[in-house]
Amino acid sequence: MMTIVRNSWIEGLGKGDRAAMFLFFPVLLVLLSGKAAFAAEASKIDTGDTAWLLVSTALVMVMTPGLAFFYGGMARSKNVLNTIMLSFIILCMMSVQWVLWGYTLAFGPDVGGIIGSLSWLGLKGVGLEPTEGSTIPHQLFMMFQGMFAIITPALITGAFAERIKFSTFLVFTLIWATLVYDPLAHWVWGGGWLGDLGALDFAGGTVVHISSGASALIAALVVGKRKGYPTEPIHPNNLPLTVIGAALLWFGWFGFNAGSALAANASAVNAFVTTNTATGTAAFTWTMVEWLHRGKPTILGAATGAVAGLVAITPAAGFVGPISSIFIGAGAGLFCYYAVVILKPKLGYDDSLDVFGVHGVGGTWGAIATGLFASSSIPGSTDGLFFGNPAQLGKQLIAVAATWVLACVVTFVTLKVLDGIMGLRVKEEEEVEGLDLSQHGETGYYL
Amino acid sequence: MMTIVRNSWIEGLGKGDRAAMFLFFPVLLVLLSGKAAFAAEASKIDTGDTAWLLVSTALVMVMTPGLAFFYGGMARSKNVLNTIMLSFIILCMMSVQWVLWGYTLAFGPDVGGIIGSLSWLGLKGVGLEPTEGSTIPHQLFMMFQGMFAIITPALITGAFAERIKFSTFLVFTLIWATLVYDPLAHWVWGGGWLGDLGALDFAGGTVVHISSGASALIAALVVGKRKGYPTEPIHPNNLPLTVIGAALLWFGWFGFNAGSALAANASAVNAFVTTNTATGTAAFTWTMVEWLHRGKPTILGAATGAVAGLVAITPAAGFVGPISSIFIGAGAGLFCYYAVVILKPKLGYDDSLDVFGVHGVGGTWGAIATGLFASSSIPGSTDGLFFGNPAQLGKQLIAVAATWVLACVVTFVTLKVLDGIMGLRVKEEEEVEGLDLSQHGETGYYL
Amino acid sequence: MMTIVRNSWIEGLGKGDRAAMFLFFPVLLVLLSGKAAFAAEASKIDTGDTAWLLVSTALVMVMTPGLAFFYGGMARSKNVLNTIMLSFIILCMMSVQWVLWGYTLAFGPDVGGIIGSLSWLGLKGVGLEPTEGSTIPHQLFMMFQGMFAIITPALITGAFAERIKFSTFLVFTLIWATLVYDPLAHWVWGGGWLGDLGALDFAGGTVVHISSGASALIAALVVGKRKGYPTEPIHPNNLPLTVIGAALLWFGWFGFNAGSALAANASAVNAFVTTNTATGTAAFTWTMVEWLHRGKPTILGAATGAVAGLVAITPAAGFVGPISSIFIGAGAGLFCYYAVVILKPKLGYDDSLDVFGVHGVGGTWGAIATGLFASSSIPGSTDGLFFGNPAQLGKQLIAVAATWVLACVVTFVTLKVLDGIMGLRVKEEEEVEGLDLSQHGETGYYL
Amino acid sequence: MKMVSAVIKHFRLDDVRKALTDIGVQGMTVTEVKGFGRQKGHMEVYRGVEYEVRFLPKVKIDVAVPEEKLDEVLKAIQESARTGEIGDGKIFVYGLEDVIRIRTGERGKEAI
Amino acid sequence: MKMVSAVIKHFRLDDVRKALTDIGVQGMTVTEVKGFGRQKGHMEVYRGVEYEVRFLPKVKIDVAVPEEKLDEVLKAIQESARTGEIGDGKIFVYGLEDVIRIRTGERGKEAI
Amino acid sequence: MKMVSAVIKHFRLDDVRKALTDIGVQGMTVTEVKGFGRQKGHMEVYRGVEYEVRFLPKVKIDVAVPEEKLDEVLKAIQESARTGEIGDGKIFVYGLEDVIRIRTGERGKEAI
Ligand SMILES: Nc1ncnc2c1ncn2[C@@H]1O[C@H](COP(=O)(O)OP(=O)(O)O)[C@@H](O)[C@H]1O
Ligand SMILES: Nc1ncnc2c1ncn2[C@@H]1O[C@H](COP(=O)(O)OP(=O)(O)O)[C@@H](O)[C@H]1O
Ligand SMILES: Nc1ncnc2c1ncn2[C@@H]1O[C@H](COP(=O)(O)OP(=O)(O)O)[C@@H](O)[C@H]1O
Repeated sequence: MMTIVRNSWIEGLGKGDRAAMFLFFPVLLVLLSGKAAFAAEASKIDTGDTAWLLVSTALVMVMTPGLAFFYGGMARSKNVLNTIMLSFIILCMMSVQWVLWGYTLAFGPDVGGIIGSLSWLGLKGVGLEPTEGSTIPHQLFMMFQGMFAIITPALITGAFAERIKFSTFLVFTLIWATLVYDPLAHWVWGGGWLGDLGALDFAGGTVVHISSGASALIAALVVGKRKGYPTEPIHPNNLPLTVIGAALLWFGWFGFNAGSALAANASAVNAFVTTNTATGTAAFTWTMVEWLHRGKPTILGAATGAVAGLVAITPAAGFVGPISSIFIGAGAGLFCYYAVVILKPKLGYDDSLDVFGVHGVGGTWGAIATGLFASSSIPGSTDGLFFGNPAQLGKQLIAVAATWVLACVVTFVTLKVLDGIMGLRVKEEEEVEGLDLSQHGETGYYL
Repeated sequence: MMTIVRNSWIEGLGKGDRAAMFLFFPVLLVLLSGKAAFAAEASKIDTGDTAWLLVSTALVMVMTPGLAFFYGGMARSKNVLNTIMLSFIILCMMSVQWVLWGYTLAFGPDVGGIIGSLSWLGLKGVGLEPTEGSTIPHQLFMMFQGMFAIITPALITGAFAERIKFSTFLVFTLIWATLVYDPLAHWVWGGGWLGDLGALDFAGGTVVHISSGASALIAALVVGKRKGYPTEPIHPNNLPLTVIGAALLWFGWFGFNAGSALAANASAVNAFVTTNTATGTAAFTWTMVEWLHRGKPTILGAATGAVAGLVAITPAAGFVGPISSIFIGAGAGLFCYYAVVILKPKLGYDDSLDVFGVHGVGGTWGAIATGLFASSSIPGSTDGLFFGNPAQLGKQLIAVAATWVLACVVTFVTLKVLDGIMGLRVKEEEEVEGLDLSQHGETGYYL
Repeated sequence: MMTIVRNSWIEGLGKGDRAAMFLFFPVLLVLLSGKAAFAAEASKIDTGDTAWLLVSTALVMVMTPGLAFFYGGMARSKNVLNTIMLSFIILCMMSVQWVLWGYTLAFGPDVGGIIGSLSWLGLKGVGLEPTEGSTIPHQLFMMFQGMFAIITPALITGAFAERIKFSTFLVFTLIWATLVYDPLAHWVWGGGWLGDLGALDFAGGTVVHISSGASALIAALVVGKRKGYPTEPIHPNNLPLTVIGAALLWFGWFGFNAGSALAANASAVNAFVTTNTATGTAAFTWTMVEWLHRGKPTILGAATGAVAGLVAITPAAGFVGPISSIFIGAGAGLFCYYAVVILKPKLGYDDSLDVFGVHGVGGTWGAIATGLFASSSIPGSTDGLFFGNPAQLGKQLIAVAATWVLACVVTFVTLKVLDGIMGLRVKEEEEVEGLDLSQHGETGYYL
Repeated sequence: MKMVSAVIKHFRLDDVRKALTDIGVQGMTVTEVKGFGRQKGHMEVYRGVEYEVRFLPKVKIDVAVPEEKLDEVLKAIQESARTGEIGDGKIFVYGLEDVIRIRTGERGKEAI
Repeated sequence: MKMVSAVIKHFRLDDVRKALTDIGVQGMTVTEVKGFGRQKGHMEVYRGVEYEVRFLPKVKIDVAVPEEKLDEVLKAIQESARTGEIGDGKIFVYGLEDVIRIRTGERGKEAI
Repeated sequence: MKMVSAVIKHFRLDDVRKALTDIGVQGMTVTEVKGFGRQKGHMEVYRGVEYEVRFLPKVKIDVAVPEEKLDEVLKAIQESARTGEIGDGKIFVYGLEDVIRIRTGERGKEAI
């Protein structure tokens, strides 16, 4: 239903790209009438849990600019602003999408295990009192989840950076968020079939990382290579900026993972410890492997390895112990290094900033590793294969497969349709000139 | 009284600028005798609320460097350090002023609804136990408020950046903080007449944004245009740095607005949600308007729009619902865009980094919008015009007007006096050479 | 015992530097068998305290990248990445060391007041329930302390930046962390003799700052001067990056100091207030002194002064009042300025980024000042000299002396041994070319 | 043909460009350079260490001109770049043996 | 000996370098420059203020060549730098009176 | 008059400047350039992709000198810039037809 409505919109706007982005403004008018219901009394709120979730939400928010800098520093100088902008505008746009219709699709009352109903459209009925069994205001849960919905499409932007047409990208993101992210979040966390099945995903290995990593692979293939790739040298323009981004990601990820306990409790602490340990291990592993394999340890390698570790521990953070997290981190360093450094050149696609290699591969490894290392000795966890429960691994594999299929199919169809209607890439001379000037009329540095 | 003392000081120091800054050191001597009273027992502290306020205070602190980078990236390369320094030194200097005399003027026992008494000079009597009705230590409230007192004068620096004389700027800031900020904070939050009147200002629309925005306009007019403005092109030197600043501002603003609930409660959550929603909307609106109006969506536009949204939602954050915050954000995007892009060139003043256009206009819109959209369905709020209470709009207008008058008058007089005594601007050749070298003997980049 | 094992390892690896870093991987195998014990129930956790410590831990984590940027911006362009990498790789490596053996050495069951036993190797027995008398999970305390163990060796890197051989540096760091940091943390906080003695160190003046500052002095002397120092001009490559680092340090230090209360209580608030006040004062003092002494106030001075203030207030934060913190901050500004600007050129060693001048001198001053200004009117504190208890000063001096001796001796011996085995410095042509290229094969900027 | 190469102060660039286009010059090439000369440098202070920076940022404009336009161009540059203070810079004139427009292959005067 | 100095578009640099090394040129020196010419600049917009940026980033290649190689070099550059659009750039040829290799002190042709 | 243009290694700049001022040279202009020559470049590795960076950072010094000082200047540069390793750089000498000091309008030798 929603797709049809949207497509007719796009057809009408095809010629005037500038206007294409006003897609969701009319929805506002509909919502003006139905005013949101707020409960004045905030019963059963735990201030400590609420404090932690408020902070966690802010921490996850800062990951999106962090990602913008991580990616931006790796682009060429002429594309630094555009690369940053792709994430930044998603932060802005998705902040509104989530409030208007994203949250209800993902977490609204379940419809057949597949999607949330529209009854919480515009946060109608999403109040300030905690929901049943929770110790934090419902809107805080909504906002915390909103930050996940923001960063996930931003992750994909690394795949088509340095060549995507800005207007098309905005439309793609809205569609992707609505047709991939929102249902997937529902399947896993919103009362949908994957959660019911018992697949474990503590903080978004499938929902966030596999979904974005798989979509990135498809996007890289459909959008095509950057002009000059891989013959022209493509130097990162500002590696200190990339490290700033990696640092903000690491910092914010404590909110992402430990915040996913939804309380300031033992589970949060466990997630915090495993997150830091896996990340350190992965970054160190990547650096050492690189040193052995290529002769030099690089800071881009360390930063990339850290992100790979963060990704891989995400689904497992609250389900495995610290020593297990060392193995998960080491695996992330190894597998993602292999994917980025050895596999990508062999296969020849141009995933500009290695979203597939890091998030697709790291997320898949993490989801599987959760099925291996999960231990019921951690509060709120069950056992995985290594602790005697092979069934869990099966559930994890189903979740992985379902995510891959949904993400790949919808991304492929959406991009193909948009290619026909709006075009996916900037013109060749715009790509040569750089997207900062051609898309935004700005120049990154006048130093 | 204090003004007279200060002026005679300044006369004596007029020739020796270096010494001019030691203004408040003597005060220390006075304070050494009266040792602050600390209560050993911390009764009725709520650890969750305290945790949240500790974090919020840190978050508001990081906004001032955030602002430094936001502004610094927009300056020309030769002025990048000076522009950053203006905010950074305020962070240092005001951290001391607030402890010594700022807090008691703003929040000390009320004197006639106008100012706080001096009885809490040097934090005498400001202890570690919560005050009546509060769940956090009194000193924590003091520190949280202190961060507001720090960022407010820093906001103004955008108006006279790239030409202000450093020594004069320091003196101006101390006077402004004491004669504008401290009384104003008292009027609204410290037991003064505007609070009594019932004017709503959740987190500082009047106290912080109108006061700085109005003063910025006056300062831009009194200090005069930069050499070459508007004929010479003035390119931002480092837009990624500006986005880093915007990201830190957005991040820190969660502490600013949601921390203003002074507890980890429903009101904080409401403020958090409206802050993020209004900001996303404003940034997105600005970008789209720019796209339609000028042909290209810019990242500087997105970042500026985000700040405009943050400003506008500040007074309203805990009083309006999420859907209302979309309208407030959209208004901020529109009105501030208009002020910065259309009004400023028409009127011809040189507000270097658009403090008036963003904080003056955005703050005024936010204060009025609070009177429109406030809804008693939010805990701790009352109704505004759209919810049947037109009187609230009147109170908001009185607060706006009072703030404008106080800020403009004191800023004008102070700058005129300082111009006579110390001079406001660097010499023309220093301006041409750049303030980094002429004022600080440093160069921003050797890349 | 551990040293011998390590040295034999190093001999075997001396020729193949790449492999030298795998030092601690074998330990993993040992640990795989003994699985960590986790308690499912989390009794007596206070959610507010836990929330605050979770946040504090994240804040301390972000200080290490902050330090990387603070240092990185001061290096020359050709060494910017290497300088950042030194801190970043420590963050990665020490995240693992701490979990494996660092924590048990520092905080494991006391052995003779000197060191922790190995019974908590690999976090065995370090669970998710609070320990006796604590309100936060044991693992959270472990992680919070881990962040201190990470940043401390990172501080030292400023002393030998721009010339250290990367492989040797990694080995040195592991040894230093194990033989200096871990015992010292035990002495002061882990149940060791300095804590028993009653020496006060709220958040690490001795453990963190004196230890790193003293070691830095030794390292600067042993490693020797950079080629061209002090005749060739050495310009910071990116001062805005340095200020980004200083801002993150200031921000994160709230977790460092106020988090050291281990609860969201009055002591945390006191530490927060004194931290901010001392820092502002120190930065302002440094800038003013510089202005008087050299004719211009610099932003590098303000940033350095801020760090000096943060260092000096660290041991005192929870033991002194706000007015005392002004004196401590002013002292930090003065003494560190003197050490960096006047003493260093006189003595002629090349402590590249002034670790000794800032952390050694500032930390020593702070530890002594704690003995002067501590006041029992602050919850959890005792009196210092100025409040009638001269004995406290004596204890502080013992702690200072012990720290200096341990740090200097072990650092000296370690560096000398490593010099013989692996070599401390890069080759001269590598130093000329820059460490980014020679050690990492990367270039910082392509702007 | 001659190549006129002028090292000037940064903030005069726009005026010089205008002066040149006013007399019909259609192209020029600009390079960021550092100049060392009679004009004294400035001091930079980093943590108390002072460096004299003797190389000052300047900008170099290269303009290829046909012989007959040389004097007019020299005059235009001199007048527009001049502030009367030390460090205004210098103009160097070289012989230019050939010019080729890459796009068209034109050579000599027409290619300028 | 001649000095050939070509101002070209950035993204042609690699091709030009290859073309030159293919015909045996062993050295060259490259400078980042900004060019002003017939090629129109672009607009930049900052908070609604539009600037026309007329100076476009170009790259200058300087190659010292012995007389006898001049034509070959000119041809190689022209062909490899050409896109056929305005702004492809120009080649300037100067007389070169001497060349010295610093390392060895060789002079003239051998030093190239 | 001659224009002496030397491409040298970065870290020799200070020594060359001193050598030149020692023999009475009062001005020079310095440009950051990238050199390609016999000196081999270095490898850069980004996420496992290796690039050979053949253009090495060098610095170019331009000094206008009166004929009679030419040899002295060449010698000073050669000696101070030399490390004896490949990549030490080259000195190019051009004829300089005129020099003008912008501030005073002086021309020729006096303007140097
Ligand atoms: N002999 C020279 N060779 C090359 N460039 C020179 C020479 N002398 C001066 N310059 C350039 O001219 C600039 C201005 O020279 P300077 O002596 O400072 O002032 P003025 O030209 O007004 O006497 C210098 O910064 C330098 O770039
Ligand atoms: N008279 C000139 N002197 C020096 N450089 C010039 C001159 N004319 C053009 N150039 C350089 O050549 C470049 C290309 O010139 P342009 O007129 O844009 O295109 P085309 O060479 O294709 O006609 C310019 O950007 C500028 O750098
Ligand atoms: N034919 C040339 N034309 C222009 N510049 C050259 C030429 N040959 C060399 N250079 C410059 O001289 C530098 C040093 O040359 P190179 O061959 O590496 O070493 P050497 O001069 O010691 O033989 C190069 O980096 C380049 O900048």
